[in-house]
Amino acid sequence: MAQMTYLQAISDALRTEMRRDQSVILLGEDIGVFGGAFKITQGFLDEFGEDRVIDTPISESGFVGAACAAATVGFRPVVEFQFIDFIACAFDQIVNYAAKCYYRWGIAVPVVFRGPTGGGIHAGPYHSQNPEAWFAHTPGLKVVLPSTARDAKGLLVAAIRDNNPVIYLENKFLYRHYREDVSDAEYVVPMGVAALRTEGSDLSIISYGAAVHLCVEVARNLEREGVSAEVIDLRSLAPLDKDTFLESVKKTSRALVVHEANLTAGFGAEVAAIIAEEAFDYLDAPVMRVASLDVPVPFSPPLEMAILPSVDKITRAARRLLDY
Amino acid sequence: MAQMTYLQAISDALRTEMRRDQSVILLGEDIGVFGGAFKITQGFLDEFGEDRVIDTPISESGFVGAACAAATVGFRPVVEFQFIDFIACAFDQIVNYAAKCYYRWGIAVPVVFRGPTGGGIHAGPYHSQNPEAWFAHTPGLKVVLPSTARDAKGLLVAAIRDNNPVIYLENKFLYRHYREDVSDAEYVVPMGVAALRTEGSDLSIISYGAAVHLCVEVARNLEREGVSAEVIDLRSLAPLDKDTFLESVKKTSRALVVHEANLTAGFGAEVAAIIAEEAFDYLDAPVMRVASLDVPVPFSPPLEMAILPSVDKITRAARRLLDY
Amino acid sequence: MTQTAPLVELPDFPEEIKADPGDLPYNDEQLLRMYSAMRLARTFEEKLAALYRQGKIFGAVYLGMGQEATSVGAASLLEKGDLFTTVARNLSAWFYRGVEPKHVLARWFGKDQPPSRGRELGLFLADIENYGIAPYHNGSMASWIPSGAGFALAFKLRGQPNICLAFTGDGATSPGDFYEGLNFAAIHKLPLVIVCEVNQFAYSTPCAKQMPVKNVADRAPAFNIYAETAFGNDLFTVIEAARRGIEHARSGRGPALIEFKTFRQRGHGEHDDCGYVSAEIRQFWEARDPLKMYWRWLVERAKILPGLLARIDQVAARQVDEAVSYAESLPFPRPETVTERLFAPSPHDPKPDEKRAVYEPIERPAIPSLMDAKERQDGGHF
Amino acid sequence: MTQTAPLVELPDFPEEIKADPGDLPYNDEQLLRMYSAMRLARTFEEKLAALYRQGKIFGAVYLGMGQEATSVGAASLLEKGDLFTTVARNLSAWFYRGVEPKHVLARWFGKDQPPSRGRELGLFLADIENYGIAPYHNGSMASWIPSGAGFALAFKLRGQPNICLAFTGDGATSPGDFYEGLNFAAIHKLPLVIVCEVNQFAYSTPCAKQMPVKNVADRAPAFNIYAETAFGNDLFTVIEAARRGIEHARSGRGPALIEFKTFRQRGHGEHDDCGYVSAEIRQFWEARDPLKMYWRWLVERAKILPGLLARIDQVAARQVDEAVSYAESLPFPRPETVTERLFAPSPHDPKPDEKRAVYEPIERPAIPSLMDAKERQDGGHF
Ligand SMILES: Cc1ncc(C[n+]2csc(CCOP(=O)(O)OP(=O)(O)O)c2C)c(N)n1
Ligand SMILES: Cc1ncc(C[n+]2csc(CCOP(=O)(O)OP(=O)(O)O)c2C)c(N)n1
Ligand SMILES: [Mg+2]
Ligand SMILES: [Mg+2]
Repeated sequence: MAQMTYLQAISDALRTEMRRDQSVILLGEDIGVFGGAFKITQGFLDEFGEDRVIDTPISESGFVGAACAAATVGFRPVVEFQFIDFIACAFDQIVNYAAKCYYRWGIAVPVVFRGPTGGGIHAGPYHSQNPEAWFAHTPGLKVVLPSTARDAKGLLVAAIRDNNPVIYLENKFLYRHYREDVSDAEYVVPMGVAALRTEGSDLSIISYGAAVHLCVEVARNLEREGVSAEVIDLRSLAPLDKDTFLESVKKTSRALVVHEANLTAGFGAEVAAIIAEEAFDYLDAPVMRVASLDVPVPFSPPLEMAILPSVDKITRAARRLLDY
Repeated sequence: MAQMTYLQAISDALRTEMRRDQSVILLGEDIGVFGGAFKITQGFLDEFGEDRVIDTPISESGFVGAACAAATVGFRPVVEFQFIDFIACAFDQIVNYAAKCYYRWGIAVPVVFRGPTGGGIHAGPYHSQNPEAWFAHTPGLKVVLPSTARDAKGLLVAAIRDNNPVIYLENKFLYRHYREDVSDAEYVVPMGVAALRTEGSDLSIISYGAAVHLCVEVARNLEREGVSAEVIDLRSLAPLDKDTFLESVKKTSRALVVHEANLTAGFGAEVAAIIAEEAFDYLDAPVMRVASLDVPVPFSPPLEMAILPSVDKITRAARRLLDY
Repeated sequence: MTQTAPLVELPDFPEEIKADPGDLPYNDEQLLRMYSAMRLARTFEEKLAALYRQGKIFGAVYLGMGQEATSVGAASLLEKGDLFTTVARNLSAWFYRGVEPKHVLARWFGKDQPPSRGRELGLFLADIENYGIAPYHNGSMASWIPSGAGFALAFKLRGQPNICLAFTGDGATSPGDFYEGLNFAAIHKLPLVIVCEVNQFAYSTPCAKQMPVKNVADRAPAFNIYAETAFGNDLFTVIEAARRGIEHARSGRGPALIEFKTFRQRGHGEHDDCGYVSAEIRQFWEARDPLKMYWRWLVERAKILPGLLARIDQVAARQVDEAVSYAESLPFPRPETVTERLFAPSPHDPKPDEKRAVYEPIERPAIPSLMDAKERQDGGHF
Repeated sequence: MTQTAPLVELPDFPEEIKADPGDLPYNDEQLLRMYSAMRLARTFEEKLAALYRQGKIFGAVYLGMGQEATSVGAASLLEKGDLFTTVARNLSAWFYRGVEPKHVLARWFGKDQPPSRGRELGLFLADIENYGIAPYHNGSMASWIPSGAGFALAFKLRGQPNICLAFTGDGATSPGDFYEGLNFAAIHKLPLVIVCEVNQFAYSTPCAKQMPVKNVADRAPAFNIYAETAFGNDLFTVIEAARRGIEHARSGRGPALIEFKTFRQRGHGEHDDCGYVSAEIRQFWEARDPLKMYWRWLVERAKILPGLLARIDQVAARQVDEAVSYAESLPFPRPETVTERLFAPSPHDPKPDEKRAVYEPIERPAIPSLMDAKERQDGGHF
C-alpha cells in the first residue's frame, strides 16, 4: 500500500505491465524524453528504452494505425493522446480498423488508447472534451473510465491484458487532485463490473468518471438530511454492468444519471433508456439526467462552471426526484 | 408536380439552390465528370462549370476543412461523401472546426455535409454505416435525415440556406426504391419539425430515416388488427422536435423508438430518455427500442438482414407494448 | 477552375517484354507458376463479372484485370515471414501465394467461408498464418499505410529480417494516412515497401486531379526514401524494380516507394461504364495487356510450348468452375452467428461470480472549484 | 530504435542584420512600426508570464518570444483583403495588424471580450473585418492548412487578387491535414502561403523525430510548389523570402511554402522547464535574438536615435500596464450567456406556429428485401 495520486496510479499500472510483459510498448507524443505532457511516463524511457517508449510525430492517425497493426502481430501497444480531444484525428483508424478487425477476420487487436479527458481546469474547447459516447456507440470497442486511483491502476492493467481495443479515459482534473492508498502489488479490476460508492435505499445515482465524486458529495449531503442515496460508478461503459444499476433502481425506485459529457445523446441517455425499458414497473419517478450543457467547453471559469454538472445541480435534481 | 425518386429529389434540390444562389458550390470525389458515385450530380458540371462542381482528391479532411473555411467567407459549400462511412476521415474538421467556430467567434459556417448512409444493399462493414449519433451528440451541428423524396428536397434546400453546419444523411436504399410526387417548384421543409406518417391513439412509434418505412408498414398491419399506431418521423435530430413525440406519447401512453443505427448509445436512447423523464406520468408501459444489433454491418444477406430492424422485429415489440 | 485532365501524352512503353530468358534466374516451373496465377485471376474475374451481370453476386464487384503483372511480380518476391496487404486489384497476388479460388468465390457469394464467414466482401482477405496477408482496414483509402508501418515496426522491434509490402492505388496516395504512415515509417527507417499501382484512375478521377505531381515517386523526397517509377505491365520490369525496393527495405535502410504505371481495364466496379476513359488510352493499354505480353514472351522467348500454356488455361477454367459449384453448395452463415466473435476472449473477463458490484467508498471526493491555485498549476501541464 | 536527436550542428546564421538601409524601400515610420509591434509583443509576453507565475491566469500560457521577426516580417506584407491565420507564437503579427493588447489580455483573463466573449483562450483570435484574421480550428495541429486552402479557394473563385497566409510550426507539418490541405491547394493552384516557423521543437520533440527530412522545404517537391528556407530572426531576410512566396501565390502560380529557422525561447508553455533544450542551442539563438538584432540594426545602420526606441519601449510598457487594468476591470461573461450563440439564426428556422408536426403519409413504403434484383443493381453504384 502506498498513497498514490490518480496520475501516479496510471504510471504504476503502465510500469507494472511493461515489466511483466515485453510485448507492451508505448506510443505517443513527447512521452519519451519529456515523460509526457502530464508526466505519466516520466522515467520510462530510461527504464524501458527507445524501442518500447516511442516518441511519435504529430500524426494521431498514423501512429494509431501503426499501433493497431502491431497489435495484430503480437504486441500490446498503449497509445497516449496528449489530450483526448485529438482522438478525433485518429477516429477512422479506431472505429473502422480497431473496432472491426476481430469481427471481420477473427484477428484480435489488443491495443489501449488512453488520454486525459474532461474540464474544470480552464483549458478551453480543445482540451476539455469527453468523447466516450462516440466510442460506446461503436461496436467492437471497450470503453472504461476510472474515477479513483485504485480503479485507474486496476482497470488499466485489465485493459492492457485485454485482447480487444480499449478506450481508457482518464480525467485530468483527478490526475493530481485525487489521492488514496493503492496497492503496489499487481491487481486487476475487471472491465464490466460497476462499483458502489455509497449504499442507499432512497435513490440510485448512476455515474462514471470524475462526476462520481460530485455524486458522492451529494449523497453525503443528503445523508445528513436522512436520505440514503446509492451512488453507482459504472467504471466501464462497454461492457456495461446493467444488472447492478437495474438492481439498485428496482430497490430505490428512483434513478438519476450523471456525467460530465454534454447531455444530448450522451451515454446517460443509454442508461436512462435501459432503466425505462427494463425497470419500468419499479419506477416511482421519472428517470432524470444531469450532464454538461450542450455547448463546446468554454474557457472562462464562470462559463465553464456554468456548463459542468455540479453538486448543486445534482442535489436539485435529486430533491426533485425524492419529492416526486 | 413530378414523380421523383428520393435520389432525383436530392439532385433537384441541389440544382434548384445552385441556380438561385451563386455562392452554393459542390465539393466531392467524382462528382464532376462522373456525376457522383450514385449519379446525384449528373450533368451538374456542364450546367455549373468546374468552379462550382469541384472534383476533389481523396482527402476528406482536406476538402471538408477547405469547405468550412470557404463557408466562413461567403460561400455555401455542399460536400458529398461518396459513402458516409468516410466521414470518419474528416471527423476532426467537422466536430472541432465546423461545430465550434460560431460559438467561439460568432463567425457562421454555412456548410452541408451529405452522403449515403445505411444498409440493406449488401455493401459490407465500410459502406453501410449510420453515423448520426456521433454528430447529434456534438453541440453546434444540425443533423437531418429525410425518409421521403419530398423531405429529401425540402430539407436539403433548408440545409443549404441554413447558416450552420448541417449533416444531411441520405439513405442509399431509398435512392432508387422510393418514388413519389414532388413539386418541382422551390419549397422548404424546416429543420426541427417532425412529421406524422400515420395517426393513431394506441401506440407511438418514433423513428427517422429509412426505418420510418418499416414502421409505416407495421402500423398498416396493426391497423388491420384494429390497433391504431402513430408513426412519428423525426426528420431532424438536431434541432429535435420533442414536443411532437411527447404530445403523441401523452396521448397513446406507449412509446416504441426505432432506427437503423445500432442500438447502444444510438439516438433512440436520447428519445427514450426524454420520454422517460418528461412523459413519465403518462406511460402505461416501458419505453422500448428496436434498432440494429451492436455489430459492424456484415456483408452476407442473411447476416445483414439478421442485424437490421425489420417489420417482424418492430411488430413483435409493438405487440409486447400493446399487451403490456 | 480545376484543371481538367490534360490530353494524355502516352508514355513509350514497349508492347513486348524485353528481358532475355537467359539472364533470368527462373526455371520453367517458376515462370509457369507466375503465368498460372495471372491466368487464374483473369479467368476468375471474367467469371465473376458474368455472375455479377446475372445478378448472382450481392452488392458490387471490382476487378483487377490488366494489373496482374504488378501483383504477381511483387508478390513473387515475398519471403518467409514477410507480410503484405492488398487492395481491390490484387487477386492474382493472392493466387500466387496459394489462396484457393473457391474460397474467394464463396466469400463473394456471402457464404460461411473462413476467416470472414460472410462478414466481409470477397474482395478482401486477411490471413496471416496461411498466406502472410495482414489484416487491414479496407474502407478508407490509405488507411493501410499506417498499418503497413505498424507491421514493419513489429519486424524492426523483433529484429526480424522481414518486410511488409503494401499494395496501393494512385488515388490512395492523397489521404493524410498515406503521408502520416510513410512519414512514421521513414523516421524510424521501417521495412515498409509500398507498391503503388498507378492505373490511371481513382474511380473516375485522373491522376492530374489527384496529385500536383507527374509521378507518385516524385513525392519520395518529402520522406527522404527510396523510390522508383516503372512500367507495370512487363512482369520482369516489375520484378526488378520491386526487388530493389524490397532489398532496400530489408537491409534496414527504410521504406521504399515503387510506382508502377499500369491500367485498370474494367470500370472502377462492374457497374461503371467508364464513359470517362478515352478510346486512345484504352487501346494503348490493351496493346500492352500484361497477360498477353507474358504469354508471347513465354512462347517466343522462353520457348514454352503453347500447348502447355493452353493446359494451364484449362486448369484455371476448371478451378473456376469448381469454385462456382463449391460456392453455390456452401451454406450461408447461420443468422444466429451474427453476434459472435465481436470481442476476443480475455484473461480478465468477469466471471459470472465476479459480476457482483463491489462496495468501494470514495473517502475524499475531488471536486473542481474555481479558485484553487494548485489546480491552475496542474492545468498548466500541456 | 527511434533515432535520437542528432547532435545539433548549428547553422552559420549571422548575429546581425546585414541589409543596407539604403537598399530598403522603408521610411523610418515603417521601420519603427515593425519595431513597435515586436517590442510590444515581447513586453506583453513578459508580463503574461509574470501573471501566470502569480497564478493570475487560468490554465496554461504559451509565448512566442524569439519569433517576432518571422511574425512581423511576414505580416507586414499582407495587403488589403488578404487573410491570415496564426498559431501560438504570432502575437507580434496581431499587434502589427493593430490588435489591441488590452483586448488580448482581457481574453487571457477570461473576461467578456469580443469576439470570443470568454469562450476561447487569449491565445487565439479570429476577426476578419478588423484585422483579416480568418477563423481557424486551433485544436488539432495543421487543421488550419485545409482552412487556408479554403480561404484561398474563395479568393480564386472570386477572381480576387488576394492571398491567405497561414503561419504554422514545424510539428504541425506532420499531420495528414498538412498534406491534404497543401495537396488540394497545389492541384488547384490556390493562393496559399504557408509560413512555417521551425523553432527547433514541437513541445519537446526535435525536428529529427518529427520528420525524415532536414528542412520542411525539402517536402515541396511532393506538392510541386514554390519553397524556400531562410533564417527567421533577421527581419529583412524574412521579409524578402516571404515576399517572394507571396508574390508567387498572388500571381496565380499556386501555393508557396516559406520556412524560417528560428527558436522558441521559452518552454512549450510556461509550465515547461525545457530540460530537453541544450545550453548550446539556447546560447546560439540568444545571440541571435530577433528583437536585439533589429534594435542594433536600427541604431547602428538606420541611424535611429536610441532615445526614440526607448520611448517606443516605454509606450509598450504603458500599453501593457493599461491592458492589465483594463482586463482586470472588465467583467466576466455572465453565466447565463453560456448557451447563447451556438447556432446562427437562419431564414427557415421554424417559427413557433410552424412547429406543429404535419401529417404526411407515406403511400408505398420502401423496404429492403433479400432477393430484389433491382436492388442488387442499385447496390452496384459504388
Ligand atoms: C477515404 C476514402 N474516400 C473515398 C473512398 C471511395 N473509394 C473507394 S475506391 C476509390 C478510388 C481508389 O482509387 P485508387 O487508389 O487509384 O485505386 P484503384 O481503384 O484505381 O485501384 C474511392 C474514391 C474510400 N474508399 N476511402
Ligand atoms: C493533432 C494534435 N496533436 C497534438 C496536439 C498537442 N500539441 C499542441 S502544440 C504541439 C506542438 C506543436 O509544435 P509546432 O507545430 O512545432 O509549434 P510550436 O509549438 O513549436 O510553435 C502539440 C503536440 C495538438 N494540438 N494537435
Ligand atoms: Mg487507381
Ligand atoms: Mg515548433
